[in-house]
Amino acid sequence: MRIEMHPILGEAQWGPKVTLMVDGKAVDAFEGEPIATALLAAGRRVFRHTTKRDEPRGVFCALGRCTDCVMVVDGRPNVRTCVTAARDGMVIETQRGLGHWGTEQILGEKGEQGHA
Amino acid sequence: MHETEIAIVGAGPAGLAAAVEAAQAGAQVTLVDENARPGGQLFKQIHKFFGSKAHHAGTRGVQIGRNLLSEAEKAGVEIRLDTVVYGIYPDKRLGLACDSQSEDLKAASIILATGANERPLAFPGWTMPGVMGAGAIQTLINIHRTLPGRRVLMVGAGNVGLIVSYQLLQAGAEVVAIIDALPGIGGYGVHASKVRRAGVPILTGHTILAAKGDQAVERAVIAKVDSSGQPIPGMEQTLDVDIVGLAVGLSPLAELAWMAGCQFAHVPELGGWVPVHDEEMQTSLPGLYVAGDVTGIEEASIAMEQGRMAGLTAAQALGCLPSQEAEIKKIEVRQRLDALRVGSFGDARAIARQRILSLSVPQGIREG
Amino acid sequence: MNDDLLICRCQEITKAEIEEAIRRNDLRLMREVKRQTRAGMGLCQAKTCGHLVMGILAAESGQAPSEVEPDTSRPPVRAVPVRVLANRVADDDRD
Amino acid sequence: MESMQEGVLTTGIPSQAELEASPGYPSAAALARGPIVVIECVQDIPCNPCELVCPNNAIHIGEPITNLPVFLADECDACSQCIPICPGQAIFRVDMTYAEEQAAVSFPYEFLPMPEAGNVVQAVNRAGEVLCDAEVLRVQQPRSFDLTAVITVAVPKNLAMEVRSMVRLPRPWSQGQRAGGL
Repeated sequence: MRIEMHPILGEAQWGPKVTLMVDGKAVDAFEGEPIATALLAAGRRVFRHTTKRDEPRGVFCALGRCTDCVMVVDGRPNVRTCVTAARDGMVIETQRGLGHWGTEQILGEKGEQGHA
Repeated sequence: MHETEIAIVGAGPAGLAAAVEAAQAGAQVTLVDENARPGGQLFKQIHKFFGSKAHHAGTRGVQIGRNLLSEAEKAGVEIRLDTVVYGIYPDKRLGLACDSQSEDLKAASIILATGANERPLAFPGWTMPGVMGAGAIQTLINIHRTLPGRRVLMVGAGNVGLIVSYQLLQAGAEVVAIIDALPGIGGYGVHASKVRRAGVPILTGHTILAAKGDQAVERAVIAKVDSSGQPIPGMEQTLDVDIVGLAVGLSPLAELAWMAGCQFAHVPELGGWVPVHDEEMQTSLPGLYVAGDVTGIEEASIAMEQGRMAGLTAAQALGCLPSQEAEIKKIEVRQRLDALRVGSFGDARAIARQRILSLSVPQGIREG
Repeated sequence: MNDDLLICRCQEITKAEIEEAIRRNDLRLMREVKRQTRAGMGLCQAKTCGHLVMGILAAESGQAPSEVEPDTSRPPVRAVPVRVLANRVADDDRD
Repeated sequence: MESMQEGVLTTGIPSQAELEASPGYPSAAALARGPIVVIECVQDIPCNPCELVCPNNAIHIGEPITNLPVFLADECDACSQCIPICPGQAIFRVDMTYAEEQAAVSFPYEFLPMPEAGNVVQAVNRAGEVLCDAEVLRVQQPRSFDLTAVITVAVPKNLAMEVRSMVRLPRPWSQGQRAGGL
């Protein structure tokens, strides 16, 4: 849920609106915010399911350390969504276990997609 | 290979303060941080700081961070954000990764200001979405202005648990309860009083038994514990919450200091394993300094003073700062540090800090 | 804490598996626990479970916490893709 | 010694004994004279902004800065500048002479929505329990207070040393749906 007005931080100045495709559904986000917060704001808390127990996992540390929030982003798995900036048109998928590589990544057509 | 005189890892309160002092002393300083924004935890501290005027008391942490950042920029510090230091190598080389490239950074001196890590607490359901560190909550609400949920159980009544609970109320969430297994409240009484006035119960002598829910947290089961910390049967209660915050302590994030081969000491009062250092923040390895929570968990005000001390010492060791001038400044830093470690909250840490200093071999100021 | 409680979140290793490995093989070092059980080998490189495993190892092997050091710290301390490590900034074209 | 159950260390609320023992707490006589500041600072925390901000030098901490603030009631003109500067939000203002039946109590407040003068709010004690309805007399939010508002409410005199805050006003959107979907 977004904090529009805050007693100390004042009124929110969001970046430009962008759209993420998450498991085939459009999700609104603000450019530059972490992918994870856009998903949380959309009420989405499960980001992946683990390899052994197929357990749901989501944000735990929000600092890029615990790697529990990893999803498949633009065909690349294990992307930490809590420290990866949202960009318009990103294709994001719930990661199952170790995740699958999108074909574009293997063939390198998409080119370099660095992530923070 | 990029070269610099003083490389500082971590642009939190300690790293920024070290960069300011070192750059103002005339050293070439490169400050590296893995995040998109500098300031470390400082920019999440939207409350007013304690301490004295010299510690910027009465000013909000986020404002102190802005002041430090502009001082660093004015002093000509090269700040490299979104840059991960993935390794530290002999002859003072750091391995950097930024965007899609990696490179080495060679420095005459290195200051590690890599801060702390939140300690985990394992209980049934702790891996479910909705269970998260108090630091994670603070990042989401104060930096990204997004509430991860509406009804929060905070585990831990130290300063972090109390402050983040208060900030959750400011963000518009409800804090159903703060619990702590200890019989007393670990944080400052005034922080506890703020949340008590706001209607948040603090249940000491309580622990969390489980987080429950289908795919994410929907309930939490807590229980009163006996004097040995064991849950008392029949004293359980279930709380309707969608977030469980963990504020059960921090410990130094000292991977790079271990990798470099620093001598360590185990000091529970300061969060566990800490790199041994002398009063001027020099580790057991010449030219390698530490500052802030990586040296032992205290407060941001202390981290800034340690940063200043490390920055001054490193600049002095490189000949950028005449010893006489350096010594005068260091005495002021030492006084400000001592002032922060007096009193019932600071005594244990002051004693623990003395223990670390006693383990360090006096090196004096040797060429880095 | 019951036994199928997860301690290493990345590799999904339980408390029982860690305790049993320590007892069965008389383990005393963190790197031994890591190699026996894979606890700490996941994407986060023990940043989350390290403390818990050290506590279990100390308790199970009868050592004081001050005798149990973390496992050897090796690069990379953050998940860095190999292609980034390989994509070196050439010395001369550094701006 | 303070019984384990009461007191700031176990409940987060300073007990009456802790308050009266602290040098920041005004005497009954000082309270009766007119508007006065009440400092509820009972722990030796390293902190002294209240001493520095007071224009009348009515608060003395000195060295070390963990000394409890000593409040000199005779010097205090209840200007309230110390209320918003206190990092612990532990300073209040009480005016027992506000009216025949009522006292005026001022407290620091950092929540939204902010009430306005004339609103009737629910006044609470140190444990957040509602004691009475109270009319808001004044809301001070000058820039110098750095986003800590000082709210003054009218309460019955017998509650003047109990009321220390108010129930937060409902946020316009907070009646919305429950978050936490999948």
